Amino acid sequence: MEGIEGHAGRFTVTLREHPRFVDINKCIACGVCAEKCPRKVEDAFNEGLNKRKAAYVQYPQAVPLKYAIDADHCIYFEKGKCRACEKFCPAGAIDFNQNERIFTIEVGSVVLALGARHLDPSAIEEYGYSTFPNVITGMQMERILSATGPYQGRLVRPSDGQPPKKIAWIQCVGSRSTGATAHEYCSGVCCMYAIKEAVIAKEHAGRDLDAAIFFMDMRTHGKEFERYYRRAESELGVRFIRSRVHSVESSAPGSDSLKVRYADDTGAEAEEIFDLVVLSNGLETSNEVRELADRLGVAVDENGFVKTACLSPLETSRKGIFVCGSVANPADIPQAVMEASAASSAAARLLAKARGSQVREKEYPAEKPIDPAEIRVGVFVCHCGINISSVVDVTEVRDYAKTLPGVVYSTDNLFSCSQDTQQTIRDAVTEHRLNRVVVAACTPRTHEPLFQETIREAGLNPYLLEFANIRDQDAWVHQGCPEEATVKAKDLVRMAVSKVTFSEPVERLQITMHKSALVVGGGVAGMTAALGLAEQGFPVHLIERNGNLGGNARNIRATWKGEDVRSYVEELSKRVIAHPDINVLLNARIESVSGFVGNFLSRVRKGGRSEEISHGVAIISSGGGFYKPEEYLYGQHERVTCWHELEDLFEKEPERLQRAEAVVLIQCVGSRDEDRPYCSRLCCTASLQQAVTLKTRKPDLEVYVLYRDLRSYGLREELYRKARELGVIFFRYTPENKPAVSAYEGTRGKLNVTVQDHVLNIPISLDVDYVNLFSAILPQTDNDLPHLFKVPTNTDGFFLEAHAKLRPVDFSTEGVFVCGLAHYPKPIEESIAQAEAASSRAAGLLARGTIEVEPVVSVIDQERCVGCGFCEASCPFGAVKLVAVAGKGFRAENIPALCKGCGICAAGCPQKAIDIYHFRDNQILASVQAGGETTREAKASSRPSPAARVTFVSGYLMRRDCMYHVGHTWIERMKGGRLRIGVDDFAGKILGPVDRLNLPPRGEVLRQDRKGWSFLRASRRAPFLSPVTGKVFDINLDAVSHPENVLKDPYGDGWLLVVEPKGSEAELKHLLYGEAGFRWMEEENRKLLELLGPEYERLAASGGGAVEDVFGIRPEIGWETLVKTFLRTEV
Amino acid sequence: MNDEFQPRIIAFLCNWCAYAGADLAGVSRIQYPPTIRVVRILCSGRVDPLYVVKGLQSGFDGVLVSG
Amino acid sequence: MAVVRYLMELSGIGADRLCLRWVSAAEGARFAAYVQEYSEQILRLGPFLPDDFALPLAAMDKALGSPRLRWLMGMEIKITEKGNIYGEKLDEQAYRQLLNDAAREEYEKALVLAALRTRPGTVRDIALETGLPVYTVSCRLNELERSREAELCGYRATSPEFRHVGL
Amino acid sequence: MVVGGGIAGIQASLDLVSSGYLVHLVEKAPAIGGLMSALDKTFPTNDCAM
Repeated sequence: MEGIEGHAGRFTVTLREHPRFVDINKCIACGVCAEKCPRKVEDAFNEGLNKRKAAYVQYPQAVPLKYAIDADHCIYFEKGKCRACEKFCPAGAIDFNQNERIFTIEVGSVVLALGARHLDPSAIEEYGYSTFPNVITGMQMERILSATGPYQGRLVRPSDGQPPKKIAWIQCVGSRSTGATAHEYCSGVCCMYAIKEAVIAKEHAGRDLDAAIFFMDMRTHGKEFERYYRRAESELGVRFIRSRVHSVESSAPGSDSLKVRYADDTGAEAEEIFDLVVLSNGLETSNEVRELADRLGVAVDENGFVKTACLSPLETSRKGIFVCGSVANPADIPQAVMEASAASSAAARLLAKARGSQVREKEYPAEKPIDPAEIRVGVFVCHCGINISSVVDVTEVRDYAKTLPGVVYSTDNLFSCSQDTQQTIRDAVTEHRLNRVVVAACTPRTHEPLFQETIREAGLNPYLLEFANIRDQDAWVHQGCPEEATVKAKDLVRMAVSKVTFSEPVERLQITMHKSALVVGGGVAGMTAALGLAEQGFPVHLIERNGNLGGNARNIRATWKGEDVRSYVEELSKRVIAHPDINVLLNARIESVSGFVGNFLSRVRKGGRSEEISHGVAIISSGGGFYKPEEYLYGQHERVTCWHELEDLFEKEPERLQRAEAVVLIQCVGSRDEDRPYCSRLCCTASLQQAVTLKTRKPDLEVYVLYRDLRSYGLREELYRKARELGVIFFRYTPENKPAVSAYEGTRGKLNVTVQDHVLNIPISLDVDYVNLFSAILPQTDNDLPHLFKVPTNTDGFFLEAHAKLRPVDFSTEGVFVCGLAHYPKPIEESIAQAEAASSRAAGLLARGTIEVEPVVSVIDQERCVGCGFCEASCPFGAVKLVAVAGKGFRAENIPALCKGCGICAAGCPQKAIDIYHFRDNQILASVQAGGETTREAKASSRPSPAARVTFVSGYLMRRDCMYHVGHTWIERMKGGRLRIGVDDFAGKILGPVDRLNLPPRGEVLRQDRKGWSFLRASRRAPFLSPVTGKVFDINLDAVSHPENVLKDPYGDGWLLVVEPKGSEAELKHLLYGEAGFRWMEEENRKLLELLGPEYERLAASGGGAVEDVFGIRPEIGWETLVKTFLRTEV
Repeated sequence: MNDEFQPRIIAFLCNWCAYAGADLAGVSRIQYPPTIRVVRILCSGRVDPLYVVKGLQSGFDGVLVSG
Repeated sequence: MAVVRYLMELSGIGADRLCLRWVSAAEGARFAAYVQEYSEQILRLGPFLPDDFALPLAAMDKALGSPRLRWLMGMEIKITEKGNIYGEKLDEQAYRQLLNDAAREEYEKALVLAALRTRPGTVRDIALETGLPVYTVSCRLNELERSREAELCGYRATSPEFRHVGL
Repeated sequence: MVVGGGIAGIQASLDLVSSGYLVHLVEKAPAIGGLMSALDKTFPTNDCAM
């Protein structure tokens, strides 16, 4: 950007376009030019960790993915020969006679998003960045950890390629210090990226990696940051050492590891050896940015950041030019995204009249009809860098997918969600005529819309897609067992394929937008959002609970830059009330909200009567309150105040300030503890501001600040320096021993505060006139907005946005947005920026005439429906109604727009007449069936086959799963607790063939160990003992007519009785089971051989079979003895 | 692979609550046994009693319904 | 789900094969803990062999699909809160009992029918096959006869034999 | 016109387009993405920055 002329609304900008020497339309990014190029250059993208060629692309997933030639290092430009790339380029895309182009463009407004650059730490010699290879910057560590980095994501040291065991992070490198190239401000992001890198490094290298972070104040002030910090410290064992590192040297001559020397809390000298040292270098603006700002006439502050006012954080000194991101103040990604949306709202307001004049609608190719019979599934398995492939064997899953029915194409990609892979997917769909797609990658909740859009651009209906979540719910959570994770991945892919075969094309629903907005909460955030939308031409209804506008901002005097807030709030309220398109409703509360994005209907009660408001979008800015502390005598002593109460007191009675000699300000009251484990973020800045104003108004007043971590992040560090210069004294306390406040006499006199000094390590007692507490900021919980709008809140009670980074002001429910304290505690300038962002996101929806709604809704088969109305009763969204149908009485009918697709009606419908698009019964059942397939086969094959249940003991057939009674009967458990009884092989063999069985009649009651029934062989009788007590339920009539079965098949057809046991369970204990039964049988066999005499013993010993009919062969033994010894009964 | 019994559980997870919770467990790398096979549904109310029977018939050892 | 749990208990499958847990989107750790705990519980329970419970599962499938149960389940709100035209209402406990009884009857009917599907049998055979008491089997059988799902097909000695209609 | 193609520039352009304006995005490097594209993961959700 060379220069700019004109005024807001009509600028002409002159641009210089550097030549790329590659024709974008021809280049297919095949990489041959880079391969063939002889010249190696330091790769700035990888922070100089490796080399790239003069012909290069920044990174494999760059957007646009087109190569470029680096003119400063290309041999052709230096010596005029080579042109190797031109020879080998298959697409003929190299074009050396491209030259610089300078041209002008007419624009209405400009947004500067130039970002910031990482500070070069080589100027700080004590850290030895330029001398030691293993001292690297935060960005270099980032590249080492990245899968597209120089080492493909393997965590190794640059010097010798060995994995480090101990890594140190040194904070505030080039920030918060007055060194030569350093800056006084705090860069605001290094603490967080250091902790993240330590956590991710531990994940790469395993939990035993020793990660230590050397810091002064741990500034984790953002939403969920404090929890991340606590978890890194307590759960993952990252060491946090509060110290100031003064030098890094080589640990021993010639060794690659480094000795870090630092002074710890107590001031003692300490040192420690590390394999790798990471310098968390801060952010700064480059000189190019300063020159560009001059050319544009945009003012810059002393640190080189574009100067912005707190109360108009997006406007620069020149009207019509807006700013966002790190070029205005060092910001992390959520802050940058919020400010970007805000800047687009500010820019859009300027062009409201020209909306839509130069925009064309995106068309999609006609949808190819698919023939349901022919299933052609394409499976795309993702590595997600190393997130998946480090645990799941992706190639194995890909090859497995090929074997699944219906799958005609299966491949794997490094990053499926990257721009280039989207193109390969589109090509694959057309080339292989795919009509179904399965993506095995991350969670569908975030990436399904992306892939649906891709296949829609390839002419496929977006609902012919199914996701298998093998990252968040497989690779990431089963890192300890890779094989099991791979098996699970295969199962999930199989389930997805079986479900997608039943998918069918579903048409998107178009709904007209109601072009008006509802803003809930009239604080500064609410008013800013309302104005943001109204000035873009959309009518707004502003609902405020109290009687006046302004909210919490009314009791703030000034921003940290000293701008007067009170007058700003006054002026803002006037502008809101005066604006024709804003309908302000004071003392109003919301009673009910119904409808959906584009067609909300809210009932608002105001002064006794309630009115209905229909609106397209809603912005929640319900603000927050502060925690009324119980500790430190608050509420019991007149001089213990909270937040602004001290300033109000001094304003009302100035002489109190004159008389006061000392004041104490205590931080983190009720914040960062068990019940509120979050940082309220603005108390540090507010307390420093209060300390500075008190000191300037009364220089001899003693001001003490008691803090845990002083988090004056970003450019606010200046306040901390000013406070120290004015003589404010800071004490750091730890949650373990908090300061104690006690009153001398009564509730009006002086107070005493004792606190443990962190340097001297002794308790200090301070006599003070006032104690001011900075307590936690709480969300507004006495309204039931979460239920009304059906939007979630996080565990601390603040609203849970759709995504912390990518959609920080949206909710996952479409059409509802959040800004201000309701999202998370934040200073007023960030609330204003977030309100603008919310209005921009809302305007994005309102600008469109119609909106497409998820067509995953119920479908009702009116033939089967009988009009019972259960669905209407059970539907939480009122999305199904009973309507009169000619000739059929009442039938159910759904209202697609209201339907959320939850399916409660489908599950409850007695006639199974309702189904849900994309989640049909047959789809879900198929998925369940596929899920169990492998285990189902395994179980079927592993069922003990009947043969396995039988075994031979001393030649006699026995059943493993039966119990045995000493009277040689077997008992088998049957369903319903009944018992089947028969005679075992041994008894059959000793008695020989039997002529008649006389069994007890049905209903007879048998007693355990009493005679139950008997066998007859010719005239001899062999009575049997009943193994259990019970009533005879059934008799084997076939066996009675064919007694020979008993000998032939004692356990099968030869069963005798079925008994309903009447005895206690303990009775079964007397029976023999498993091994005990086998040993008993061997014993019985030994007794039999004794009876038979010596020659049989020899025969048996040689393993001969059991004798068939013992009595038949050796009648002399005697029927009675056989019956008595073995059946234990008297003849 | 060890032949000792690997339980297989079919899990019906509601997209807005349990499925999101499972993703959060993934994002925070909280490890749990690889026994569940997840079927994503839009609401736990969608689980028809027949799904539970189908799950047991399809070879799973347990059915988890989480909303 | 309560009915399913009741039937699982009744059929011997055991209610702890079904587990209901409530997790919010912010409770990742809790979800992992539940999976851990339930996996261990299933590990202790051992594998579930569907073939051993083929009959009860088929019976549950049919029972849960029966119009009687689906209507009863659907009318919960109507019975317990709205009441019929006379304003009579059942309290939760009474409704639960009514539902369980109906579920048991439907389950037993389905079990008998499933047993008959393999081969015709006398009341005693069916009792043997299904493990149900004889009296229950005969009650269900005549209900099945009234709904023309089972019919008399002959006599074996003195006891009547029944057949699944249409097989 | 949006000057600078980092995450902020991209988001601003997207929002402006969805509000119905033609956007010229000016970026000095051959590809957009800025610093964020070089990051491996982002706190606090550990999502991949890509």
